[in-house]
Amino acid sequence: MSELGGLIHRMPITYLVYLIAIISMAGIPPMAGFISKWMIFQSMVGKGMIFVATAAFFGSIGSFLYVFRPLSAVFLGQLSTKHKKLKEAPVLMIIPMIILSLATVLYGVVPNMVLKIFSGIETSIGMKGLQLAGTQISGTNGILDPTIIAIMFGFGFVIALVLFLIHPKSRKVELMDTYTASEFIWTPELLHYASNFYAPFERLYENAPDTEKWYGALIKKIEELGQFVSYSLFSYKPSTIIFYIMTMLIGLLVWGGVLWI
Amino acid sequence: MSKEIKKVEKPEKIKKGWDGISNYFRANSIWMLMYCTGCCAIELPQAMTSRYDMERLGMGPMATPRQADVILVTGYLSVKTLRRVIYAYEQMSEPKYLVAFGPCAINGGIYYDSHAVIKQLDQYLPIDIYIAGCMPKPEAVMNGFKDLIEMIKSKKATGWRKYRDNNAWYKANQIHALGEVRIKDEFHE
Amino acid sequence: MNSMNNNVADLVKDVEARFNVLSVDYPKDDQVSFDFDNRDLHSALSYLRSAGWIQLSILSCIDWIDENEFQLVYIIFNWENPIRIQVRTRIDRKEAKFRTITSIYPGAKYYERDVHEFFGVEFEGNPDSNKQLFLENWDDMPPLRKDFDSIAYSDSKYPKREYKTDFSKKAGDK
Amino acid sequence: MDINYILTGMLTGFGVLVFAFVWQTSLSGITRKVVGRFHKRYGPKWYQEFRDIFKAMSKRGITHGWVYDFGVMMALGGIMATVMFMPVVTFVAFGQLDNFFIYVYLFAVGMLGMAMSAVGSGNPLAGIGVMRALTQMVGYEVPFMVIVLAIIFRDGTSSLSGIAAIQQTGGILTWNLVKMPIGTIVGFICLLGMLGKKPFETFIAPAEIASGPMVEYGGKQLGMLMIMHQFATFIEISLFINLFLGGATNIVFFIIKYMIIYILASLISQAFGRFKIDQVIKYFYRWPIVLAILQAGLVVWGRIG
Repeated sequence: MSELGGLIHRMPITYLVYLIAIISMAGIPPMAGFISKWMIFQSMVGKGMIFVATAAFFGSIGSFLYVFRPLSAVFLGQLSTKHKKLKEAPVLMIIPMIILSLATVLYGVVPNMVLKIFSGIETSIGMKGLQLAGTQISGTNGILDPTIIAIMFGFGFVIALVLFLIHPKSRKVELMDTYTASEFIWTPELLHYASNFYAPFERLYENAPDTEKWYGALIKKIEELGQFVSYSLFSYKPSTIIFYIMTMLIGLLVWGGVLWI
Repeated sequence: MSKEIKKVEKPEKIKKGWDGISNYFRANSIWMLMYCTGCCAIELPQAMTSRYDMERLGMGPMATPRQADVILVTGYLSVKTLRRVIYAYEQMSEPKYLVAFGPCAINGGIYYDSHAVIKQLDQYLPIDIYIAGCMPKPEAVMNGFKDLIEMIKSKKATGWRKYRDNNAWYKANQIHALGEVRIKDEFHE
Repeated sequence: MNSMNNNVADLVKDVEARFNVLSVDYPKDDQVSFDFDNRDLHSALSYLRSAGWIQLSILSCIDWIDENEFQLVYIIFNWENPIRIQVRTRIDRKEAKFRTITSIYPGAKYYERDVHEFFGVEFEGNPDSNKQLFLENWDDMPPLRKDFDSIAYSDSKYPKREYKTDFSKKAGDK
Repeated sequence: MDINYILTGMLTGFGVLVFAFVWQTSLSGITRKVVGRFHKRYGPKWYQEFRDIFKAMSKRGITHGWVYDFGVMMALGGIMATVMFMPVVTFVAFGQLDNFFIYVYLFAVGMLGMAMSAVGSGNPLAGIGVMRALTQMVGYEVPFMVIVLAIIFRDGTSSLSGIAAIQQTGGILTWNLVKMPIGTIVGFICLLGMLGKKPFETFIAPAEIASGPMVEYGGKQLGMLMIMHQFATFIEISLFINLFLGGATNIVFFIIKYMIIYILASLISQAFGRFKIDQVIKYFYRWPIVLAILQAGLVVWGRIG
């Protein structure tokens, strides 16, 4: 991942699709991921399951972290010279991507279209269905209206856009002209921060017991067992194979109670 | 000295309206780039801390040229530092100002005969205000900043327009003195 | 302090016994300087290094233009014994060549490059001794030589406008 | 979901927005004066923050491509949307819809927008700054959410104005500050983390990474991000007031509480140097999480407070 970088300039549509995907995966409002996360949190908080909730909160923010890393390492940052001639993904791949991300946005803004089907299923098998009123979903202790959230986000975005447009136009500057304490750096790879992105986290548990070696040893043991079994049992002469098939058949018949009745 | 590129003395008319209001804001909140190029920079901490308090004038240090409004050339400028100052100056967002401390920016000061120190900064970068004193005292520094504020308010701090209009003239001088502004050698690949 | 003096004394005796020292000098109380001939400078340096002077503090060069010679001064430093030794030698100024000492003090690589840039002394055996180190885009003769005219260079390279008004007159009289 | 309900909501939201900007910017100007007096100097005028913001907006900055601008607009849009939902005294844009989780995750839209445009500017310092901001966010978010879990579980409603209303029933005794003192302490520590004040200022460390994500901003983008910072501070502090200090019946109480909390946080930040990012994470994963789970346990299982 660290060799890539700055692909947004060559593959903008893929970038937008990935952005919508990670917004939904991290469970952030305008996208569908938020609705499911909100419902889970509602029920979890309603029942007061503290430890599960702590893990869920850590998981939600953690997912935001690890989905952001590919975004910044692969799409943003400096475009290295060898990727200058990359082209966008072929049209046939882009169409399904766009359809799916539009679906995510649609179900993020108006989730009740699909939630009606789910609550129908729930009532049909006897569970208490979801309380859906118009565009609102009411959980155990709160009401969520994703459409209003989307409208307000759009309203905020429009204000920001107006603020952006009425002020002086900014000067286009190419990517390598960045602040490097006014030193002259010519190779984009030097200016791309992608490898060991969350170093402080790794340092956090670096002297914790290393479980990889333990699992590695376990895997080796299983492989040896496999070789031992195949060496001792499966000698590839036809007679031994026929012998094993016959014993297995007899065993099945005995187990089936057919042979001894 | 490149003779053939004429220097445009009179900058084109500054448009009214928005500029009047924004000049008030630009004058009262100047951000200084934390780039101390020479020996006069030791006077800046005194100007920032409690006795002289630059923040009263709305001034404060900023980390990057993109955010800064004024770049202070404090003291002598060696050839290598001039390359970096030019690079930082070009990275600043407009309108930007340049304040030169001490005699070294006027005629090379006590380093006038050195092979590494440039003599006159005015040939390479447009200077808005000079502050006298071989290491100007904090009072002089504050007085200089006060004058800079007056100049911005009265629309006379147009160094950045001069740089934009006579870019060819400045660039020619820079190339003449520095060979090339952006270095590409063993240490900068 | 007297332990210092006899300490220095027997050091000088020891070095003089091994190599033919052209002259000994005491620039400061804790410094002693030996002048060697070009040929046995390397052996002296390696001996002193084994005797405890493990750090090469600096290599500098002096331009005796009237005797038409360069003088290379190696200042070496000992962590246990607080005596600083200057090992000096003189080389011809015209084709200034000298063998590198990176085999004895590896750190000398950059000092030799620096001396080459500012004085023009060639160091055989140091692969990048002729590379440029500090001065960027330098296009003239090495600047610290005595025959380099820095005012002329400065006036030619860094132009200065002549001021029309004569500031020496008082402000009042025109 | 009729139209005029939304329009009135938008109008009140816009009112809250303007109030938030004017109040928070002037308060941060006053705080700069207070901090100045702390250093035995006068400090700037109280409206200096306004002048800084409008000066930044009036300058002609640079842009590194469309993601650089789009990210700034997305950040400011997301944070503005969050501010519009915020209940200030009686003005609530959408009555029972102001769910606590909206604030946390609509806030995350702003953070994502800024992170995206900062890294999109192509500067490695911005990437490091964003990485530090995100790791710090994981640090202070978990204890804060656990404490809010306790509050929501006990009050049965996750709407912020509802929580504030419950606390106002019996005067000062029913404030969460009194009922859950440990929770309020943890909330305040996480508030310091959210504000990015001095002990937890690693992601905009001016000396190490040249003001982190803000490295490449100048001109109007910088102005918009400064406005976003003011709004973010407003959200965090009014969130703290509504959750722990029982909201406010009239505007004067709100302003007094807001001022006390903000100036207290600023003065605490004056007394601290800047933590390293490893220390920030270790700090947040040691005491705040333990206290938060302890407090939540007391509330959920022990029924105390």
